[in-house]
Amino acid sequence: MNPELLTPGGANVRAVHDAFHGDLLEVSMGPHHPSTHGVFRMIVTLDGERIVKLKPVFGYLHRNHEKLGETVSYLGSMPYTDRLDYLSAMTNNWAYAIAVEKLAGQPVPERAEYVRVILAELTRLLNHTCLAGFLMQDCGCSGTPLMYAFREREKILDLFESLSGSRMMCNYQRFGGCRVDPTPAWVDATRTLVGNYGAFLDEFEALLTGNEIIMARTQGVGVLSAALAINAGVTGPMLRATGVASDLRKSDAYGVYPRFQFRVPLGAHGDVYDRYMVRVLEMRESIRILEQALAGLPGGPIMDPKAKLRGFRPKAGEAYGRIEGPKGEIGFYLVSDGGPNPLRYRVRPPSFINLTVLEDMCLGQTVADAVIILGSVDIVLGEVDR
Amino acid sequence: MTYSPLHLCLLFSSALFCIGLIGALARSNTILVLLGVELMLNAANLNFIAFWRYGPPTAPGTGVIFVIFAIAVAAAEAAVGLALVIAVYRHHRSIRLQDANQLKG
Amino acid sequence: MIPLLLIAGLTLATAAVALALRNLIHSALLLIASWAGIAAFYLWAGAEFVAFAQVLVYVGAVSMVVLFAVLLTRRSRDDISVAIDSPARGIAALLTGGAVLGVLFGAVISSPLGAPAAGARPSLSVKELGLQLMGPHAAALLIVGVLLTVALLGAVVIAAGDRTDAAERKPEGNP
Amino acid sequence: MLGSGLLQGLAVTAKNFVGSFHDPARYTTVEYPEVKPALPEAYRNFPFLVSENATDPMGTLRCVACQICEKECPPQCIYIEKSKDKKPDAAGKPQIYPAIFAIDTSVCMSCQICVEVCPFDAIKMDQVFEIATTTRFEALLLNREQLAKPNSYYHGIHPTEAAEVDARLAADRKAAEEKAQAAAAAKAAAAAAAAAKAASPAPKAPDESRRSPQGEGGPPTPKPQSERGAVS
Amino acid sequence: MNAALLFATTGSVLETLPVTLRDLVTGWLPEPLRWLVNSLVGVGTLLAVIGLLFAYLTLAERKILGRIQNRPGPNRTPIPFINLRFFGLAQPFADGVKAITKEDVVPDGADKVLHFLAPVALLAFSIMTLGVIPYGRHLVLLEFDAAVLYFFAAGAATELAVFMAGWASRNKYSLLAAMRALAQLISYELPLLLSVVPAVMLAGSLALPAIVEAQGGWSYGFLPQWHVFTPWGFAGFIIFFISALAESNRSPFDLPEAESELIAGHLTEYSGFKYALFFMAEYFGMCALSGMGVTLFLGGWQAPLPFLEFIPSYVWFGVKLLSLLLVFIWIRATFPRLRMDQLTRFAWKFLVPLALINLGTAAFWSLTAGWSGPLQFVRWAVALALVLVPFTLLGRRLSAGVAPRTYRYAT
Repeated sequence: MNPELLTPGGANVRAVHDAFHGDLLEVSMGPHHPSTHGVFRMIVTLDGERIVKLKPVFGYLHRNHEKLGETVSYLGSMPYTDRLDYLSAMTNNWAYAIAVEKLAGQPVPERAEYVRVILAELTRLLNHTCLAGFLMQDCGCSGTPLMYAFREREKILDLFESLSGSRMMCNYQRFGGCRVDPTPAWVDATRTLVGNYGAFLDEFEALLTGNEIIMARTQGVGVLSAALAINAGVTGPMLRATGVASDLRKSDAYGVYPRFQFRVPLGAHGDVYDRYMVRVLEMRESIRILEQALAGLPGGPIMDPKAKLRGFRPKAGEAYGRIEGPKGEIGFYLVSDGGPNPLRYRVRPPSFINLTVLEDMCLGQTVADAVIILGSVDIVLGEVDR
Repeated sequence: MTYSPLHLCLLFSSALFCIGLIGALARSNTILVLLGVELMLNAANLNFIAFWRYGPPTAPGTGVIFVIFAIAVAAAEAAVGLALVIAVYRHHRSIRLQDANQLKG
Repeated sequence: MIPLLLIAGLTLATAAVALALRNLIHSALLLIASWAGIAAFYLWAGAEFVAFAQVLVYVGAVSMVVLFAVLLTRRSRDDISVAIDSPARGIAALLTGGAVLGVLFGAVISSPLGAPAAGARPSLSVKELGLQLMGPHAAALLIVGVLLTVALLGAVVIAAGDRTDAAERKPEGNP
Repeated sequence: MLGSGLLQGLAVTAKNFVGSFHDPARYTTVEYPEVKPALPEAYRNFPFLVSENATDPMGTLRCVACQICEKECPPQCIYIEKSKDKKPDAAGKPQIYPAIFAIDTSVCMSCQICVEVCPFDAIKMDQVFEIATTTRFEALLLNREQLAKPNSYYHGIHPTEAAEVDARLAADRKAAEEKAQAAAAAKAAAAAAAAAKAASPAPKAPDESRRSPQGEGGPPTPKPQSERGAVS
Repeated sequence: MNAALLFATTGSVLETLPVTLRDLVTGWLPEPLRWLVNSLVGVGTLLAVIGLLFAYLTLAERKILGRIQNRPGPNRTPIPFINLRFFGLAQPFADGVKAITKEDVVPDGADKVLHFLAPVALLAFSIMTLGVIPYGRHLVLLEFDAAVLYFFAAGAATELAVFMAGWASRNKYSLLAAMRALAQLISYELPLLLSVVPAVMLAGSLALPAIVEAQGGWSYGFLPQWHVFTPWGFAGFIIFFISALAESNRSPFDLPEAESELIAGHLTEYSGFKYALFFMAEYFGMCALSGMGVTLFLGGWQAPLPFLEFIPSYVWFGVKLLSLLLVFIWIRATFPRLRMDQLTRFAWKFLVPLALINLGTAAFWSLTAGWSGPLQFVRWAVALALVLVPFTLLGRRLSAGVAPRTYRYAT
């Protein structure tokens, strides 16, 4: 690897020049490429169209998130977590809230736990629907699956908006509960949405799942072995697609998840198709969870009455809170020295860690495959670069 | 003496033949040599058509049919020739004729 | 007569320039133009079918193979331009070519070709051509078919034969 | 058979094509500048300062420049300078007021934390979303006069929430008056001091509103200085 | 009876209307000049009609894509001066104005001559292919004996222009696209030609009007004798259509300009008017191939039912052409893109063998043309079997290892 290629500015010219010197073609895909899902860059070395080397370059969206978390109050970090994985603000909020609640020993009322489960599963629906749309866009669909996915996503976002006031940057969870109590009208709207979601998924799957072109494009492509996935710390649907039964909702049994009946779909091949299908099947399980949670939503306060908002200073100590986010294990590690700000604030971003196996999955595949493999990892650059 | 169009056609074809010949002889790049040979072949085809057009009327279409066969053979020749070029390149990492002077692998 | 002169001039010019150029891609594209010129000549001469066959085979197929070969056998972009390596070789080629040209021109000009029968433009419809091909020339047609198939297979075998070799080759880094 | 999945896909797209002409669920576009999307009541975008009276917004700001929001604001987009003097607020009580209150809306991320931490219900979330300007800096830095909007506007955009806030403020005021009266009575009748003490817990009665978790339900005496330094 | 006569007369008047109009305009000219002016008028009319078709095809494509994706598509561009929106019908002209006024950027390292020539050549070749298609009973611009050959000869050259564009841009994405374009052309030229051969075989001519004439008439009084309504014709049409998708670089074979992989492929370094020329050429190519498909398999300008013959032939041609173009768009809206190796494998291992077998089917069909009575059923059954069995077997081979999966659950 020519070190000059990594230097910004003029790097592309140099890369073009060098690439014509060997049999191998070095292509810098990104940071401005239609399908790198943001400002992500892959330096791909090609033999014909086969990838012999892939170097991911990221950090273009680095926002100092973790250091920032140490300079603002515990509450002040909450809106920033929205911006980590901006497709799943609600689960980010929840993971952060769990970490702080652990640190402060703050109990959460039952109603809030139920609302959190409902929102987390809605987020999972939203995220997986979008991901399927993006993935198909990477496969070369002219926007149709993406537009259908966005149509449904809008409905979930409308719910989020009418509850939290914002579509994506919800900033909804608080330490010891949730900020706003959902009204009965909101619960009814959610029930309607959940009731209709199965039909949407059926149509979506009719368009995609049995499509021969999609099967040919995705089956056997970007295979990730279970051993490598475990060693690399891959979590979430990507890990489950390799056949490893790992779901924090089952193993950690956080919140009120043990009260719900649901199954965890597992893949067998660890390829792109499995990753897509695991997500689709997870959405169907999410619908089951949502139906149960909406049916069993208890009354009572949404916030613990003793919870403090101003002057919140947890006692010195450390805590790691994690949940099963749509992309995998999203965790927050906090160290408190008793002050109003965390002494140390660290995020375990699932899509960043899942991204580390990108090269292993892409070697020997073609450029076209690299694009969909990246799509199947399900990254959000806000979370990768932090 | 007046020159008939046939003369012109024949001059055209001989000039084309010689250009092909010079190209094939002067260049050391295998692909260019092959292209020169193709040109020579085309020059020959020109003659067939010219004679078919202006020559004494014999069996109708003989010239045309000969050209069709010649084109088919030329296509085959081009395909095999260029496949050979690629094979040579794979082996010698070069398509200069001088580098492929050994009849062994 | 004027169309013929135009066609001949263009064809010869493109062919000559093509074989003199350093840039292989330009050479190939100019040669394609030259082949198209030959097709135009056929069209002028009234051999419609041959003209279209010429375009289809040369402009459509042979050109692709040539361009593919050029792209597949380049180690760098500079390889696209090739120098005429030895002047002696060039001069020798020019002399040989000039000699052949002189002989041919002499022969053509001195040959007493009778003027063509006025307006006797031989017409050959596609149908007649097809009947001739399938009739008296059926055997030749079959042989050409076999030849093409064999050539195709041979080309595939030759070009793909070194596959293992290529795979074993270590990917070279940038120089 | 090969192709059945493709045909199925074609059927789905055909269904959507036809559906987009008669089924509102399959034609979801809102043609924005002509048709404004219906905003839910909870929708929030950028804060504003609540003033009691539309005719004299600067005189009736609820804000007492306690600077809690300035300190808690995660992106630190609020800038407040306290006044040197005191002016009577809507209730007639002399209060410090913000001499400068500026929000840089190009930095603000509409997280609502300033609203949540405000003990005086003085800052609330607005619902603007057409705030495009032709300059990058000055036009997006909103000052006190641009930020102040009357309570009636607040009622217009968040009716439920505003009603709760008004009820709470009225209760607080009433309690404060009672407390003041009690205090006056206590002063008048020094012997009845014990009775005045008994009246004081009244404001701490459980508050039904969703802002109750903030701890103290009533307006605490602003003590910004004591909490300063947490952010710096 | 009277009504039928009226229809017939109006029909024939309408039928020859374009020719009559032309003769009205140019009839007074002396003979050699008249021929020239007639040709020019024909070319001009064709270019105007196809150009307008192109303009509104872009709009239609975007609107149909939009509707399929539950959105309206472009609908805002008003007609200038009167400011009337009218479904955005002025959109193509706004696009045109934009394309012309945009800066034309040529990369520094580009091969400037080829970079300029590529769009021009592409457009020229695409327009050339349009010349031979019989748009109506009396509307053929270029009457060649070997028109089919001419069409594919000119069509084959278009990919050369794509290669030129890709190579000249000196951009790695463009270069990859150029290679893809070449490989795609070599793979799909063959099934395209092979699928056409049966139609030529049955008509016994390479001239397109003769092929259309061969599809005239109705069997059983209602079933048009278009090739598409025979087993071999249907298979041939599908093969032709798939290959046409590939030849015109349309989804799902738009690999040279795969936007999710190669940015815009060979178009990456093109902007402004040159880009518009590429766009135009793509649509012209699409129209030409659709027109060819209509001519070869869908009966050309023939009416579908006997009593509809009073409608002029060019209208029928237009209707068929537009419906084929609609299918192009519909497919684009639905399918993802294939991968390069799958694309070539699909051509060589599926389309080419099928097209070859289809030749045999067509031969069988033409040999058994005399069969009647119950033998008709035998004829249909054998022909259908000859189409369906290889399709199923080859399809199974092709999709080996690719199947829907079942999933297990951890509880």
